[in-house]
Amino acid sequence: MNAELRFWKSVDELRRDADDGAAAGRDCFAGQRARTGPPPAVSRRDFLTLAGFGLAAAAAACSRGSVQKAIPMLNQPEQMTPGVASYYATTCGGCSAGCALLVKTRDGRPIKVEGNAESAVFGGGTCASGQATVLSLYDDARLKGPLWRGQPAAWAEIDAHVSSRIAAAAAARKRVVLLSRTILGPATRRLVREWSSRPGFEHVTRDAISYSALRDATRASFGVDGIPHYRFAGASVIVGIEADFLGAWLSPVEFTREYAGRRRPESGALMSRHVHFESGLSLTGSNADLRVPIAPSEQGLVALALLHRIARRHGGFEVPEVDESSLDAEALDEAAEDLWRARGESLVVAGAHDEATQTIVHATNALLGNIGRTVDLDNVSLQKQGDDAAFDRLVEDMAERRVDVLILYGVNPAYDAPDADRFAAAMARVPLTVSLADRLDETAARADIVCPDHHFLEAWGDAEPIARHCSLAQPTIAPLFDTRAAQESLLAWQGRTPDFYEYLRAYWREALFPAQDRYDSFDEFWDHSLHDGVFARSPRPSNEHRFEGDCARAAASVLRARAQRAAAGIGYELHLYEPVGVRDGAHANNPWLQELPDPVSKVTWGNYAALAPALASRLALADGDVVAIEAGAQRVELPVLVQPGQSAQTISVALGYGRTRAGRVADGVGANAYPLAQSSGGGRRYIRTGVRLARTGRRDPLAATQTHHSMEGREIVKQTTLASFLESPAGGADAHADLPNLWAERPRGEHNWGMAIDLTACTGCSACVTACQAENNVPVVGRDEVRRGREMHWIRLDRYYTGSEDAPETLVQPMMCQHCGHAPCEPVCPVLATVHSSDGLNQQVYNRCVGTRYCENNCPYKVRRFNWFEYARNDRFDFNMNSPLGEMVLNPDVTVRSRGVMEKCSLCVQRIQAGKLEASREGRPVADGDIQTACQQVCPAEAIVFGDLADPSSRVSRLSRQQRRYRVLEEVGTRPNVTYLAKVRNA
Amino acid sequence: MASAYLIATFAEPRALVDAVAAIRARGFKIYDVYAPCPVHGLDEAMGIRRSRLPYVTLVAGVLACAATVAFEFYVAVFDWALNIGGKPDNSTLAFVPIAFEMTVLGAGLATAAAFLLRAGLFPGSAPKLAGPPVTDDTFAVALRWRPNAFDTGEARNLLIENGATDIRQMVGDL
Amino acid sequence: MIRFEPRADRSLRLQPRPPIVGNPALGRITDDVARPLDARPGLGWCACFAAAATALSIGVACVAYEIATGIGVWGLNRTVGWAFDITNFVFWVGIGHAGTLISAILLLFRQRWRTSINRSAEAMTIFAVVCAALFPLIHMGRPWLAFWVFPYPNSRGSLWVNFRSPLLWDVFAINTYMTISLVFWYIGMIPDFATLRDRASAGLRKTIYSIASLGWNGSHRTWSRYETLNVILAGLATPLVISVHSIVSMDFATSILPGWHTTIFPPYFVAGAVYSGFGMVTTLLILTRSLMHLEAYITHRNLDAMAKVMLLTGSMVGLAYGTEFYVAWISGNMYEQATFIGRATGPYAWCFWTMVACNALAPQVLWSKRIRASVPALFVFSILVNVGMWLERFVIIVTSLHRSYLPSSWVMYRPTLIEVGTLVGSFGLFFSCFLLFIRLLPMIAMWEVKGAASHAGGTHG
Amino acid sequence: MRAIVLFIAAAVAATSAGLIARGLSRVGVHQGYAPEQPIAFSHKLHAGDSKVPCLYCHSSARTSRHAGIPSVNVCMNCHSMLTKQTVDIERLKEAVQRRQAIVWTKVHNLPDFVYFNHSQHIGANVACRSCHGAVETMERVRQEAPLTMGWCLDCHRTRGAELQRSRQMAWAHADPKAPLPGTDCGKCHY
Repeated sequence: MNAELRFWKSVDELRRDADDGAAAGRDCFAGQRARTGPPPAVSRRDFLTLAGFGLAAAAAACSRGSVQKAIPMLNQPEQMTPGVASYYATTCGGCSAGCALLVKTRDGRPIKVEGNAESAVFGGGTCASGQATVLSLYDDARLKGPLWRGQPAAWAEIDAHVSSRIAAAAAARKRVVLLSRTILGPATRRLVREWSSRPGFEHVTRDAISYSALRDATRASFGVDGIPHYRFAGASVIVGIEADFLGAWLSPVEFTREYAGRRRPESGALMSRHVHFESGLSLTGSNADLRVPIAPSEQGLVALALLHRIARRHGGFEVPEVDESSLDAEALDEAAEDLWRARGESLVVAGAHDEATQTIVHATNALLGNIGRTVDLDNVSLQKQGDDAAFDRLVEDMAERRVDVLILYGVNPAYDAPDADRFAAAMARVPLTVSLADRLDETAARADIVCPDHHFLEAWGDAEPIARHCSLAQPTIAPLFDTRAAQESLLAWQGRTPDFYEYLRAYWREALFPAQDRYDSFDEFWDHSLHDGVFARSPRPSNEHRFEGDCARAAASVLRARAQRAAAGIGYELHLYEPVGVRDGAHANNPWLQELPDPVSKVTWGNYAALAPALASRLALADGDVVAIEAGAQRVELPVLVQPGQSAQTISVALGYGRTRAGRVADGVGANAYPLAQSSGGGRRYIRTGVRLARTGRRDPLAATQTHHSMEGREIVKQTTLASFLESPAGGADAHADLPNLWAERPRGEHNWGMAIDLTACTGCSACVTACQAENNVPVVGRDEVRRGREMHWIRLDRYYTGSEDAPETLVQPMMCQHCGHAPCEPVCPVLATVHSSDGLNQQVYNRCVGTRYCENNCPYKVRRFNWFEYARNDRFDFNMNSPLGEMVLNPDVTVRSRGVMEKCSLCVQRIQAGKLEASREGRPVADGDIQTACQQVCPAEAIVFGDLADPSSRVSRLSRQQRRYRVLEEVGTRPNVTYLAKVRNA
Repeated sequence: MASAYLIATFAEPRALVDAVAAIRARGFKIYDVYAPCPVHGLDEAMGIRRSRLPYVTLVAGVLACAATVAFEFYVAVFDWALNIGGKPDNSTLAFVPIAFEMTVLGAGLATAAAFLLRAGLFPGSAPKLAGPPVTDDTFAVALRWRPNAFDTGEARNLLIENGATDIRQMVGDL
Repeated sequence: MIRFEPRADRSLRLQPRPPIVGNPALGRITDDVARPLDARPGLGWCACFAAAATALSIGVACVAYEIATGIGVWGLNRTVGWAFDITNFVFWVGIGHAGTLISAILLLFRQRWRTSINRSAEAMTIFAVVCAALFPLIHMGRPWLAFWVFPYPNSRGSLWVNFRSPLLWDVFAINTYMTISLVFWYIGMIPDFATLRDRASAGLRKTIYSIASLGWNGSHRTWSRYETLNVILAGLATPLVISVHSIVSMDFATSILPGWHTTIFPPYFVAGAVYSGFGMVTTLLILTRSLMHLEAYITHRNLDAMAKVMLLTGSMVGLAYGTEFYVAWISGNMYEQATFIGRATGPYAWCFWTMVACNALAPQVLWSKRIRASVPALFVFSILVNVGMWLERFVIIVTSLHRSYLPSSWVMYRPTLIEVGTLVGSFGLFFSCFLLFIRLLPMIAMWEVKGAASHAGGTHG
Repeated sequence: MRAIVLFIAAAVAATSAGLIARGLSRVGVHQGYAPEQPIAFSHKLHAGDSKVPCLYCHSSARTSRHAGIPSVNVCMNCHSMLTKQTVDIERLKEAVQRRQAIVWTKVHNLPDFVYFNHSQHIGANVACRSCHGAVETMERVRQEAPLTMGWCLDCHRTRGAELQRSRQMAWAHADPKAPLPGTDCGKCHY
């Protein structure tokens, strides 16, 4: 191994390294992956000697192992010191939320992304997918350069060809269409506007998962073009209708942050109340104080029933009576009552892809006086500008040969359009199709020319996810491959200088620089914006928005749909949703996300058909039985998951799986459910009625990280209601007065690191799992190994159901090494591979471990993870650690564990050591908050707090003195350093 | 130098014992008795003192035990007192099992070694046989003859009276 | 005063000289025991050995594959860190115990019926301990670093080993047990080697036997020390054998796992060990006596005595099972209770009930003299004992592990073929060793049998 | 006679055992390793005779875990001005022209499971020579220290104690009997 780093002296060298596979990898990045044992050769040699080969062998053993080389840079850039991390502010391209990021780079390689605390909207948190984007940068499936009819080609000739074809088309008054995903960057938006302003040029926007119903409803109701910016921070009562706003809906990080901010029991009456109506058990639903399962077809009905109640209280607003026989009237009354009591600081959100329903919800919010307070229509969200109607027209025109040139930017309709085949067929009828995709995906594979775009970490750019909240994106690494920013391609084909950096600066100079008065020179402004990453202009003051939507018509259409549903009669309902991990499927080839357990079902690697327990037992189906879901002409085969809380007649299926051309990780994982969606009335509907279910007789066991769902009456997650908490805050906490110590306390060191986790704040979003994986080089083990119960995650989210199967309460508990003061794992290790540090850490010394697994057996929390195989550079585990490119993401400060050793949460000891080092360099004590663990830093809900328990004034000490505090399995006498704060429900 | 022996063989252990007793009663010195198996009562008849092996066992055991305990304390308390599950450095009870095992091991090996040394049993050492069958089915008494030691004739008669099946003289060393 | 003159005995030779007559009873013993060693192996033996060797090679293959690829080829997971490996370990250690018990404890109690079987019992002990010692080694994630468990001086700045770890106790216990048993066994064979040496005609065998017999010449002075030594070794082996299985049981007893954390484990394990050990001895002896035609030595008396021991220890084991449940119930510890309810009703209940049937109920039939007298019945029973005792260890280890404190980590464990193959291999190793032993070494302690015979009343031994 | 044979046998066994042990204790220890370098750079000349401070070339040792090998531009800082020419300097300049990095052979190799941070030690005023020996006297750099864990710990126990004391005076609220943070496994192994 090469312990010294090698630095590429130029981008070209780096490109070459990245290209010519393993060899380059070994030189270039081996230093990044320390091993726990001596390199195999050496260890085998030592072993033989020690196995008694006597003098000769012993002598041989004294000869040297492999000679190690060190290659310094030819010219070392000023700002870069080998081995020292630097951070760059940029904007996340993971989804359309456009969170502001800080990217940690080591020796020129981005290795970790964090939230950018500068951003008032997103804060320091991120989501799981955001964390994983850094791995997508090192995805082997990415194109290494432009392709022309599948063959590598030079940019110049491609540009020449495309420009000429475009010119020709323009001359011939033919149509040149740019089909793109929602464009978040204002600069790019202007670029595209310039592009499509010319005659014959068009721009059609389309999102993998449509939100146009919400847009249309907003336009119709308030005359505002955009998606309302929901402000959960202002909402003390939240009613959700099938909107997974903590999981995947619009801007989960922002919403989680604001939502959790109102879930602090200590604030008493200020703690928000959350009622949720949904069919499948979503992350958001699992957090609701009151969750009501409904059939997907009832979304509109629920909205209408709510509006009806609100309107009755409000008066002067006519809403037709509805037949509520199928609904839970009591829950509706309760929700309405709460909403009404919290007029002006309540919020109703609906995920329905149905304009009528959204209109009704808008009306409800309007009646409640939430407009301008929790529903911001003046600084709207600019995400999800997709226009389904326009897209349908486009496909029509393509089929009719009315489109001459089609440029695809950030879209993959051949995979995620409900009628993908139709699109593919139409695509074949377009004379020239150019894709800007970063890989040869389902659509790009059908394109004549592929001009790969940069990964967002390689590119310049900006974003304005919410009106007037701008952020910049800057390259954190020189492009790994011969790719080109999409914007530059567009510029080139307009015959302009392909330099997006200059374009971006120009835009900011003209559009944003004048909008501020802090800096008087643009360069100053630019540098500061670049440094901070965000530039937020003061939001527009909220002005009057009258609701002028047509509620009656909406109600009518809801009732019509209801009638149709009733007419359809038998058959199940289907509910398609965007999962938390791979989201709309764009991230599917990311092993971290594939292995991320679904926050609720805990299933990894693929989607499934979620059935209600009652239904499953009626059909005699169990987890893993493969069923065929037939909707219209479409048929999809999926394994069954028996999901408590699932609405009785509904099947929930996640989108985003079943990729066929995403890369070796994602291809063939799960089944593609997009075809099951229907496009009706110019909009996508992700629900279906009259769905048939057929058993196939096959079995496909799910890869779930948790297979037992009851707490068995054990006090593992403590829970109470707000009312009872407020009257006796201590609750049961004092029951666990400190247990007597069998032995004299050992002298303690300078620190005593510990953690406090607020179970009320934690939503279970699982971002911490991915963050930990990225920070600590946790390997991906794949579907089979997860099935065998061998996932390696250092932190997991235990999820328990309590109450009835049909409407369970869900409890979530982040569980990682508790760093017990009296750790049961330590005395049993024969070789002292796990011992206690002077500052309260339970240390695992990989290179001393011989792998008896006794510690794992004796750990009551079962948080220890064993390296059953060599997970790095092993073709059995063909994930990121098996490719020189994927290895670039590894954290050089953390050992890559070799086969046969135990590992577990170290409380990010590398961060602790770094923090202590920095403090001592500056000759000061470590201050509270200096050191953050990866899981703490990523948590958008700020549920995890790490710190020094030896310092009574530290935040963690204060929290672990709180009345909600308790320690898991305290009665076993392990004396954990991790404290939990009991879950409080506002019920 | 080679010396001469008078060897009487017996088929019956009891006869052997009687003969040995009788001969010693007459003041003859028994050089040794050879048997395919331990013969009870012969110790008394020959007047062999109790073996001192048990003392070896005791001493070795005590030493081994002491050494082990000392080492365990040195390692766990003095050399590097690590915090292992918050347990005290001197977890005496935990040291007992190994101390015990080492005691047994030390005592056992020492005793066996002492026996082999004392009995002069080494790999490759040639056996001095009073006659092949003594390891199979016969018992033998050996009297060593030195000038003026005793009257051979008398010894012969005595042995024959006591049921010796055969009497030979042998020159060599046993 | 008479001078000794050689002429005198020349005159002796004139008299008719009676031939040297030994004790026919003792001679027969020698012949009976030594005959098989000279004879060519019988068909039965060859068949058995072929089978054993095959099993052994399967095991070798499995272990090689496992060490080359990783423990992952076993069915273990994040929750169940031990299963077949440690089950086999405890099982084999247990088997070993009967040998020591027969050779040492019964020697101390002067049980003469043991003389004909103690040699093979000791051999069995050693082979069993070899099999046992194999598993802690191969169950390690990095077996090539196994030597780290020994406290040897190193360059790591006084980083020794953890004397608090029961696994380390195991290391010392097993090694001591192995060594002492070997010494005891070898010392016991020295006189018999001498006998064989003196029977053998010049040649390789004679040389081997003469080296092995260390120049033994049957001197009674040596015999008398020899007996003292045997008593001492027996006296050491007796507490040793008890300590060994107590320590093995402490691997579990000192943990905090419900179902493991129990103070009755040491006695319970020792009883179980003796029970299983005697089961295995019975199996082997019944096989050998028919294979090597030693019915005259391995008599019904032996079998009957062993059956009685099994009846006793089996009942003790049964009592322990009961006690465990009672303690779990009275402890009021919900985790403990859950574990034991899980054992009796959970997914592995069938293992549990088979175990109860084989270990607690089956021995009760031994109250009947007729069954004790029937060799086939005893053979079947002894097999049951082995099965039951293996399952006991499996139940203790796996049912306690797979559902412990946090239900979120509850999982199932399923063995892989590799694990099964390794188990088969350990049996192969054991039987190969044993079959070689009965071919190459005196499997009955001739000197002891002779001693017993001559003592019991001369020729009619 | 027999005794003598035994004695000799025992002696032979003992010595060979001792030799084997000695051999084994050397496994993986490369004290005294002094490999050939692509350019015969003389530390004696630079650090010794012309007294260039270590940290001038190995500047990142001050701020980074790696002392780092100076990039060629650092060499050229002086050599562009110096007129003296040797074969090696030629090769150096050639490398610069050919824009091709120089492949040095590492002398001090720690196993990859050990985290060592130069800046941390510089910060604690550990002199370079205390680990690297008198480099300024070496024509070709040689590994002076054994670089074994025991060797590290010796210093961590003594120097660590001093540091600890001084720091405690400053602010720490640690028990004086507390173990030294410097001897925690997690100090270097993670």
